[in-house]
Order: sequence, then C-alpha cells, then structure tokens
Amino acid sequence: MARVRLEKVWKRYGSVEAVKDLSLECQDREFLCLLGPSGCGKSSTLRMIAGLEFISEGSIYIDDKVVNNVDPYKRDIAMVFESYALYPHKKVFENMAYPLRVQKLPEADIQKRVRRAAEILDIAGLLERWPRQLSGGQKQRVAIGRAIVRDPKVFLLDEPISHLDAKLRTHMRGELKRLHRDLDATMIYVTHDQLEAMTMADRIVVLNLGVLQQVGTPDEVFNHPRNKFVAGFLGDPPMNFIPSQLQKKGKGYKVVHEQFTLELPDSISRKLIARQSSDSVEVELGLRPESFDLSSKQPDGCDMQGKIYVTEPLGEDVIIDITLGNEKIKAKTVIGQAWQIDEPIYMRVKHDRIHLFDKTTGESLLM
Amino acid sequence: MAAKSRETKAPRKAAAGAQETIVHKRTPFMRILTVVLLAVWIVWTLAPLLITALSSFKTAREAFATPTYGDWKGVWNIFRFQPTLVNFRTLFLIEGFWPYIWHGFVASIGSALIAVVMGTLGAYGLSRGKFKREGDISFWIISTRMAPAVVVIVPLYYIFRRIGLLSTLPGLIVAYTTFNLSFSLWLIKGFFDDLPVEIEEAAFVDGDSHWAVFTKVAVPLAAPGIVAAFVLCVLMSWNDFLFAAVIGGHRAKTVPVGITELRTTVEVLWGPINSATIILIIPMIALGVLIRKYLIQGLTMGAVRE
Amino acid sequence: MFGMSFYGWILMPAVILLAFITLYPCFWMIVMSLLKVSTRPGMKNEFVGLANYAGLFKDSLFLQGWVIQGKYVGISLVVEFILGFAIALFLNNLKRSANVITTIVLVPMMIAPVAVGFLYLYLFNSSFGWYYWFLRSIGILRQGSILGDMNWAVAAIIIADVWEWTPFMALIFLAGLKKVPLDQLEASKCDGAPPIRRFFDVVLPNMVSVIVIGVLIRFMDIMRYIDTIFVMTTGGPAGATKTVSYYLFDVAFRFFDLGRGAAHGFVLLLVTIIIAQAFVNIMKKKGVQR
Amino acid sequence: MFRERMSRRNFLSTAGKAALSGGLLVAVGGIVSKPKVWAGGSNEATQAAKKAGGADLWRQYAGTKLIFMSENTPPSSAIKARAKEFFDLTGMEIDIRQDVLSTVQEKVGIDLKGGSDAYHLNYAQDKPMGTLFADYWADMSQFMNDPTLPQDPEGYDLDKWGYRWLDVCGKFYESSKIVALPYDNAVAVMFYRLDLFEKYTKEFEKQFGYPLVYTKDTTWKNMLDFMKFFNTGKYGVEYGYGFQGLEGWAGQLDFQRPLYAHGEWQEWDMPDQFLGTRNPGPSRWGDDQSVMTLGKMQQLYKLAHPESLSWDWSGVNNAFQTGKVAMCVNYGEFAASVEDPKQSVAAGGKVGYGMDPKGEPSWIINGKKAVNATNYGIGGIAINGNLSKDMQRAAWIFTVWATSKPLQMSVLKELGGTPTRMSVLTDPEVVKAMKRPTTMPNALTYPPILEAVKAPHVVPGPKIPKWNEYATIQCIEIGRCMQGRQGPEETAKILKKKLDTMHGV
Repeated sequence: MARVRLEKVWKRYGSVEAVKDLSLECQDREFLCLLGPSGCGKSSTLRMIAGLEFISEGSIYIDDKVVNNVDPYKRDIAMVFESYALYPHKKVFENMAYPLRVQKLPEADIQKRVRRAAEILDIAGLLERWPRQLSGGQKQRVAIGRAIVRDPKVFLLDEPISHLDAKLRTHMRGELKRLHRDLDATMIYVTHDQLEAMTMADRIVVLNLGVLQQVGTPDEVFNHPRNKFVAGFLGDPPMNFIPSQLQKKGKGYKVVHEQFTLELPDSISRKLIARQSSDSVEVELGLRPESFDLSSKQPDGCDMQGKIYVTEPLGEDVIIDITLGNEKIKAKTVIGQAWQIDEPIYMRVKHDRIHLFDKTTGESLLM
Repeated sequence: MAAKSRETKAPRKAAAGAQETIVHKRTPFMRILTVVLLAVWIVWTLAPLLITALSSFKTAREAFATPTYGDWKGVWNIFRFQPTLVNFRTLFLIEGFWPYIWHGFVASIGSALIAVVMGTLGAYGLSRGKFKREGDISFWIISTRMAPAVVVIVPLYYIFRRIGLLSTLPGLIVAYTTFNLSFSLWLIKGFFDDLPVEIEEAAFVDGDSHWAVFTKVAVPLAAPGIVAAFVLCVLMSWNDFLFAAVIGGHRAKTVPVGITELRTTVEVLWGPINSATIILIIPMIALGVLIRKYLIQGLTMGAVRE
Repeated sequence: MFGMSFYGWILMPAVILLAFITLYPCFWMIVMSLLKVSTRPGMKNEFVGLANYAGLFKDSLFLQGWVIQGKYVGISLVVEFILGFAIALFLNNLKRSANVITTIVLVPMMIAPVAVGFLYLYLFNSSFGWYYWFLRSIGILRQGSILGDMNWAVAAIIIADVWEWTPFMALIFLAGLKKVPLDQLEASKCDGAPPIRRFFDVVLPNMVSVIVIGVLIRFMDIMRYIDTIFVMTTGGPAGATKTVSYYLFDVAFRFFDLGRGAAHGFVLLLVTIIIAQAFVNIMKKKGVQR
Repeated sequence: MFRERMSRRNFLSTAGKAALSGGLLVAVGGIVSKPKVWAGGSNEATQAAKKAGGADLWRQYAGTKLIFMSENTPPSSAIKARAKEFFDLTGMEIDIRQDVLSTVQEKVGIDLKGGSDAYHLNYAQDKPMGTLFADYWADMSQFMNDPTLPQDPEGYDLDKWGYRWLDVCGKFYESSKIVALPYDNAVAVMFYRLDLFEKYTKEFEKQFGYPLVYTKDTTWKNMLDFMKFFNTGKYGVEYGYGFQGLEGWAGQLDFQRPLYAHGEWQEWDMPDQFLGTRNPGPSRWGDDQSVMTLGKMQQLYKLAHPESLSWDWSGVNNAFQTGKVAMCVNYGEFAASVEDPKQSVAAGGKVGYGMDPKGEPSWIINGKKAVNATNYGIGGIAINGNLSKDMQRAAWIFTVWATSKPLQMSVLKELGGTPTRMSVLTDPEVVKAMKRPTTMPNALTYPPILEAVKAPHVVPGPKIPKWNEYATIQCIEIGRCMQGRQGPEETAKILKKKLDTMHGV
C-alpha cells in the first residue's frame, strides 16, 4: 500500500489548462474521491497519476518516489476505466489474468489469484465468457477484478460505476466500500456524482475548472463548504442561494432581503467579527433545503414568508418550491401535511445551518 | 472497435429496418418497381462479364457471330457455341501467361505485405502519437493519392534504374508500394482511431510496454481493418497497369500488361484477350466478396463505414 | 515519457519510405518543369523558367483536354451519383436477398480498369460487339459507330466508368442511408412530412458528408487513371477523348518533352488538390464530419 | 495469321510446357536470378558459322548478354525462338523483350534520353522511334567495313534492301550515319473482296457505267462509287470501305495516302523526304491542293465505315475478316489472317490484292502527278549509342545475324514475316508463293508491294524529330474535319498554324 502525493501539478493541452497548480496528498489506505463536474480536471489528474498523461509541470510522488517519467506499468498501479476497457478478444479469465501474465507469474499462481478475485467479486461463474456476453454490471466487476488480482500499490478508479443503472449503482457503492475495507488498499476514485463521493470516500477532493476547491472528509465538505461552488455542488436538491445584504446590528449581524430580515446567531456573528467584515456587505445567503421548518400557518418567530409554487413528493419527503419575492427556493420536509399550490407558506430557519458567501469571490464568510 | 460497435449495433439495426419508409411506403407497386429496376441493373452489371466469359470459350468466328440488326432471336448466338479451350491454350502455351500471373501474384502480395506492415506501424504512430505537424503529415500522405501515375513514373524510373530495381519483381513491389503505403496507412489509421484508447491504457497499466500493447492489444483489435487493407492493396496492385508496364516491364510483366500485348501489331487476339480478362478479374471478384464488409470503408480510405 | 518517442519511431519507416517514393519525384517534377529538356545527346538541359507553363496555355490540346476532362468527370460523376443513389434506395428496400444482390452489384469495382476497357472495346466493336448490335437493333444508333464517332466515343468511356464505379457510389450511399438517425425520421413522420419532404429535409442533410466523400474519391481517381481510355480509344477519335490526363501521357511518353510533361503534370496535380480541398472545405462548412 | 499462329505454337511449345510444368520454379527464378535464354545442343548453327569461315569473329564476345527491346511483331518472336541458334553461333545470350509499340517508345525513350544502357538493342521503327531517338543510336557505318567483325556476305548497300529501305529506317536527317538495319517491313496495299467484285460487276456497271474491277488505275474517285454501291448493303457486305483513322501512327499513314496521291502533296518541302530534316520550316498546309484534297477526303469519309476513325490496321482487318467492309487498305502481313478460314469469312481465294488507289486527276490542282500513294513502316534494329565500344560491337554481331538472308528466309517461311532483303523477295521460292495456291499467304501481297514501293508511288512520310507530336496534331485536326466538325479550309489553316508553332516558325 502506498501514499500518493501531488506537488504543484499543472496539465496543459495546448493553451488549455486542465489542471492548475494542484497539490494534494492521498494517505496510505485512504479512499480518496476526486469530485467535480465534467471538465474540472479530475480525470486528467487521475490519468497523470496513472502515467497515461504527461505532467506539464510539478511532480507526482508514489511513496516518496517521483514518478513523473516512469511508465505506467512500472508504477505498480491498477486502474478501472469508465468504459471498463475489457479486452474484447480475450475471455473473462484471460482479461483478469492479463496483468499477471505480463508479469510472467507461474500458471498455478495465476489460476489461484484470478479465482480468488473472482470469488471476492462473485463472478466465478463468468470466467469462461467473452466480454460481449456480459451485462454492464458484470463487465464492471471483471474490470475491478482485473485491477485487484495484481495487488497493486494504488487503485485508480475512473467513474467505474457511472454507466450502471441506478439500482445497481447503489448496490455497487456498497460493494466498493466493502472491497476497500477488505483489501485495505489505497484507492483514488474519480466521480462527478456527489452521492458516490459522500457515501464512499474517506476524504473528498472537490475540483472545478482545474482548480482545487476543497479537501476534506465528507462531513467537512458538506457542512463546512469553503466556497459557494462546493456548497452548491454537494447536496440534492442543491443549496438555495439568496442574494442579500449583510448588515451590522448592534454587536451582531443581520441578513437583509427585501422579503425578510434574518438575525444571525452569536456563533456566526463571532466569526464575522473575526473576519472584520464591514458594516454592510453584499452576500449570498446559503440555505440547504433541509434547513427550514415549514408551516402553513404563521408560527412564532417566523423568519420569512413565501408562496407555494409547486410541490414534489418523494415518497417519504416532499420538496416544496417556494416563491420568495423574485427568488425561488426549494425546501425539503417530511411528508404529511397537505400543501396547497399558491397558498402562503411560513418558514423558520435553523440558525446553525446558515451559510454566507461573499457575493464577488464566492468565498465562505464563516471559515 | 468491438466495444463501440456493440453499443451502436442495436439502434443501427432498428434504423435499417425503418429506412424502408425513408422515401416511400411499401406498396406492391414499389415492390415490383424495386425488383424490376434491380433486375435491370443486375443484367447491366453482369452482361459484359457473361458475354466475355462465354466468348473466352469460343473460336473467333463464333465469338464474332452477331446476327443482323433487329434479329432478336439472334441473341441466342451468345450461347450457341462449341466450348473450346483453344484460347486458354494459346494464352498459356503460346503467349506464356503463367509467369505473368505469378509476377502479379508475387508483386501484389509482396507490396501489400510491405504496405500493411509499415502502414500498421505508421498508422498506430499517427493515430496515437501527438505530433507538431500532424495535419501536414496527414495531408501529405493523402495527397500522394492524387498524383497522376504518369508524373511519378518517369522520376521513379530513373531512381529504379540507378539502384538496379528496374524490370525486376522487387522493383515492381516497391513501385506498387508508392500507392499502397499511403493508402493502407490512411485506412488502418481509421481503424485505430475507432479503437477505444482505454483498452490500450488498461494494458499499459496492467504492465505492458508500448510494443506489447501494440502487438498484443491494438493489432488484434484492428485486425479486420488490417486484413481489409491487405486485400485492397493486393487488389489495386494486381489491377495496376501503368507501373507494371513501365517499371515492371519484361521480367516482371503482370496480367494487365500481358493483356494489352495481346493487341499485337498484326492482330487483336480477342479470344485470348477474353480468356485473360476472365483470369484477371475472377480472383479479384473473389477477394472483393471476401472483404465485402470492409470494402466501402477500404475504398473510401476509412471515411465511410458500413 | 511514453508516447512521443515510441510513436515517432514506429511512424518513421513509413515516413521515410513515403518520402523516398513521393518527395523525390515531386522535387524532380518541379525541377524538370523549369527546364527545356535536350532532344539530342550531348546537349545540356536548358533552364527556361516558367516557359513550359506559359506554353501550356498556348497549347490548344491542353486547353481542350480540360474541356474533355470536365465533360468526362462531370457527366460520369453526375450519372454515377444519380444512379448510385437510386440503387442505394432500392437496395435499402430489400429485406431478404439484400446481401446477395449487393454483392452482385459491387462486382464491377473489383475489375482492373484495363480489363474494363477491353470488355467495352469488345462490346462496342462495330464488327462483332453485342452492345453495338443491341444499340443498332433498338434503333438508338443508326448506321454508325460508337468508338469512331466523336460524341459516342465520349459516351462510351463514360459508360465504362459508370459501369465500373456506380456500384461504389451505391454502396457508399447505402452505408449513408443506414446511418440516417431514426429519431429524426420519426420526428419528421410525426410532423406529417410527405416522403419527398422527408427525403430532402432529413435524409439528404444527413448524408452530405457521405456524398462529399464519395464524389471526392471518385473525382481524385478519375483524374488519375487513364487505363480505360488507353485501351478503348487511345484518346481518339480525332482527340475526342483526349482528356488532360491522357494528353499528359502523350506529352511525356510519346513526344518525350519531359519538361513540358512535368509542368503539365504539376498543373494537373495542383488543380486536383485545389478542387479536392474545396470539397473538403464544403464538408467542414456543413459541419458534418464523419 | 493462321500459319503464323500454328508455327509460333511449334516454336514456343517447349517454353510453354516448361512454364506449365515448372511455372512456379521458372517464376521464382524470375525474382532472384535472370531468366535464361534457351541455350542448348544443336550444332547446326555452329556448323553454319564455320562454313561462313569466321567462327572466331562471331565468337569474340562469347559470354556477353545482349538485351533487345522490341515491339511484339512476328519477326521478333521468330528471332526470340531462334535465340538458341544465336547462342550456338556466337556464345552470346540474346534476351528479347517484347512490348507493345507505345510501351517500347516509353521505355526506350526514357532509357536513351537518360544516357543509360538498359536496352542494348532497340527496335527502330522508322517514324515513331527513329525520328525521336536516331541521335541516340550508334553509327553502324563504322562497323560495316571492319574486318575484325563478322559481315554479311551480301553487304548493306542501298540496293540490297527494298527501295531505299535502308535510308528510311537507317538514316535520319543526314546521310553520313547509318543507325539501323532493316529487318521487318509493312507496306500498305489494297485488300478487296474479289469474289464480290466478280459477282456484282454487271450490277455495278448498270448503275455506274463501268465494270466493277480493281486495277492499279483505280482512283480515289472510283472508290466513292464503290462505296456508294456496297453501302446499300445489298451486295454481301455492310460498307464499301474502311479507313484506319486511329489517332497516332495508323491515322497519320492513312491520311497521308489520299493526300500524297493527289499531286504528291506533303506537309513540308524537304531536300530528301527519305532522310528527313530536323526543322523543315513552314508547312504547306493551307495551299489550294491541301484544301482540295481534304474536301474530297471528307466525301470519302462520309461514305466509309463510320468506325473508320477508331480503327488501326487490326481494327479494319477485323471488319474485313467479318465481312463488314468490301475493301480496305492494309499492310501486307495481314494477308495471312485474312486467308485463314478459322478467322475470316473472306478466306479461300476471295481476296484480291492491289496497289493503293491512285489520285484522281480531276482533283489535282497543283499541276503535279497522280500516283498510287503507298506508305509503309520499316522496322530496323538499332544499337544504343550509350553503350561502350565493345558492347556496340557485340550488338552489331546480333544485328548482322538478325538481318541476314537465311534468317529472313526462315522467318518468312515459318512465321509469315515480311523480309527486307531484296535477295529474299526475289528468291525463286518466294516468287512462286506469290500466286495461289500458296503456303505463304503474305507473299500474295508482294506483287503490288514490289510495284508500289518505288518512286513515284512511294511516300516515306515527313521524318522530323517532332514526328509524334505532328502525327497527334494532324490526326486530331483531320479527324475533326472528317467528322464534319470543321471545314477543309479551316482545318488546313489550323494545321498550318499549329505545325508552324510546333517548329517555331
């Protein structure tokens, strides 16, 4: 098992900069997720670690050894591809045995290791099939199988389950997490699906436009996003952003919008004071859909009032789209109450769940 | 490629079925029209070959027996004859066609081999590598297909004479390579372009060197394309006339050159010409049918896929 | 790291061989086109600048050659295009026997141009040719000749070309037809477009790239090959089929005016490349890369 | 040609069998080693050489290999079949490479002009080859009186050959150099269907007022009548006459016949038409006679078989063989194929041979004579001037052997080739064969040939270095005129302009 370290890595394709000045470290036996929208540079980063792309600038270390100029097959890594990349002209067994054959292991050894991997992945019955005879999920397992027979230093997984259907994907998430535990391996996992990252990763690396946004545990990135991008990317439905004014009020602060005024709790005010914010600042108020208490009647201490635009029941929960002046926000609550379209709705904000971002830089004001 | 085609096969099949209604409905009238027109086209396609093939078994007077104009029953003259092998005998025993066939065979296969080996290497390099002047290289390669043979032949003649390749089979092989190489390179590149890079990358990561990835993964996967390129190179070489006539010449005469010589100063030996035509075209038709699936991709140098 | 060097290396052999067999002839051609080649031994080739090029434009056979070439290429391409499209549509209509019939249709493409020349020379011969007999019998051709008549001879070489290469167009178009997206067709059907509209609005636009490629490749080859003309008419009668590429053969190998031939060949090559490039540009403009 | 094919079969069957049985072996040999000439046992040739008295002269270059680039004509095939004899006599291998004339032109041209010696000996057809390449061929007169080389006992004087044939294929632009010795001739004579002429003579006389016979005084104007008569289709053939207007050599010769017949008109004024000149200056095209003759030719072409413009000798021969035309002018060597019942409906004494049609006196306005214009091609053997002196001498030995009387005689007997030495043409055996029944059908054409290839009838054609280009231009423009695309006057004017431009006048 091994550590992977990137130091000020740049990747340029002609004039396009895919990865900018990226430094990060993946600990031994860690499950690290590279998360971001398409084109954010996460795949390029993974491929540079694999040795499939040149590194334009900076260095990559595996176990403190610079591998910039080391061919992929000498890095002792295994990679699982988005398209599975099975060899169509080889049967499943040979596909899985391939890395071992390259290493010229004895046949008995190969048999043993492939069978063991097949058992782990529950594909022992498929070994004599051709790749074209497999379903997507089976192919995916074979691809993983090919990676694990080698017992490599690092596993690199490039959106390995994004082509599976929703149900299978949920299932595989669990399987992969368990596999990580069983193998006790270092894994770097690229995905654009925040749910995968949240559920599986030890730490998440959020990338956007080739720039590192935030590194942290799922809890950190979800609950303490460093900027508006991270806040908006994680969570479903995404966080509501309401442009408003941050004003000083006595010792504390308040958020002022033409529809409402929200007094900030002391915990937040303290952070703002620490930042020495000026008296009146343009901010984006960030509120996750889960951070409201909703009521159809005006309760005490109501923070804001809107009108129901539409409701989206999700079985247990319901998402309610609310018009708030010119804004439209989404709120999530447990189903049970009959919500009528165009009826007024009253909201109380869970004050500890408030996020504030600088309007111009998008930086969180609470870090 | 296999992976890709698998994914696209299903919708394509559906499309093919639905194409029937592209222009018109499947009415009985349309069906009859289709059958009739295609029948006419098949007759038009095969008639010259049939007449020539039959004539090759006729004596000159039988072959020349067209009836008076408008005598439609006279059409049966085409089929009325005593089959004779005299034309083939003339061809092989007197005109000595065996060596021509052999020369054509050796030269086309030899040249196709060179073209395909170098073409596969080059195509892989061009397809996977990144070069500064990739566009220029590509244009150069494809533009060699536009040069009229007459222009190329004179300078080649001088080079070949200097290095002693003139009028030899090796010389003819190199001459054919002038058009085969760029062709096969371009065609095979198309097949490599179609392969998902991930498979090769997987092999890299699995521990193969470049050469091993190329030979063990890329080449097997592009094999249909390479075979198609090989067959088409054989076909073009076998059919070539100008290079064979000037560069090949006496000691490396091929069948097309041999045929033109049957039109001698003193007579046109139509019987042997017809026999030689049949001998010239039969193997190529067989090859064409063999790679039928890749024919269009091949002839368009990979630009159109079936 | 990996890449550059390896890919460069394996590209090398092909590039070197290609350079040897293309760059030298090209260089030679350009040099020769600036020389007046000596007609007697012992005399030096004389540098004449662009005189060979200037001479081309005073040579009426050269200029006429372009007209004939234009006729030959133009009519052949148009006829092959129309027939090819029709055949492709009809082949597309077939269900069961499609493969067999398509295979039969493609046969002529396999045949050596020289052999095609002899096939048609034989069939058009006025003494014993069956096609001649047929044309006379149905009365299209009254007392007359095919290969001895200036108009019919052009028709004859076009017919031979059409016979050999219409299948090529048909097969390309068939491949194109099979790739017309089903959803667009269905959308247009749902919108109530009649079949003709559907053809022009959906089928044709989706086939632009295929059409351009087919026409381009035919164009390039028809500009290069003279085999069929060489066998059928040797440029006659009265120069009626002396295309500019065939005339190049005359200048280089019969008149042995290599300087003039080189200039001629260079202009021919240039025009071919320019027209081919124009085709490619059309394709790019339409934004329909393969 | 029946006889020719039969005997060629005999000659070549050995080679054919070898190719059949060991085709693979022979062909493989083609890649790695050079093909072997059939060299072997017969000592007849050696004996002959000894009898000639100079065996050592013949054998001085033993071991040398000579390459002869030739057109695929019957004499070349015959010589090829006799390579063994040559080897026995001289110890030299002769490798004869046969191609069609256009390819021979290409290869020899590239070879000679590039200063190279890939082909030691060249086929020297007088006009399409000699006019272009004569300057690159070795001067043979230096070998002719050389006592250290074998010589032909008959010698090489002008009168040893057919009328000025040595000049025609051996001398170009100057009389001091001889660059080729003649070994093959083709002279144009009239082939006509004697059977039809005899059968319908009364019918014809009723319509045209004179009997249907062909004589040496038959003029081109009579030809118009013959064509009108036969073109009705009622008399056993479809058309009366077919020309050989195929662009190139065939057409040049064919147009030349009526042009010269009327007032001995030629394109250029030359000191000696048989030697030619490098730059003949302004052309005569456009003078009254040329326009007049062109006009008459237009009439002739209108009545001739419509395929005429695409025919060369073999094309028109096919038409004659299949009974499509009653008459055609063709070269003597075609008699064999016409007389072959397997190929021809005209076989079996149905064909008459005569001199080419005479000029019509009333069509002549330049005051000169009406002649039976007859032209020909004389094939010679020439030696590549790029060769070393010794190789040239070795090549000379082959030339002497290949043009000698015994060889020509045997070629004529076995293959129906066409000899160039007067001693062969006047040999009693050959003279006897000139009448039916004959074993040498080609000899049937010799009487008109021998009469026609003398002054004033013979026309050697303009020997100019740009002969090929001239022939192309002339064929195209006259062809257009014959197709009615342009009038005679216009055509003559265009030709004058183009040919003068070609010569920089």
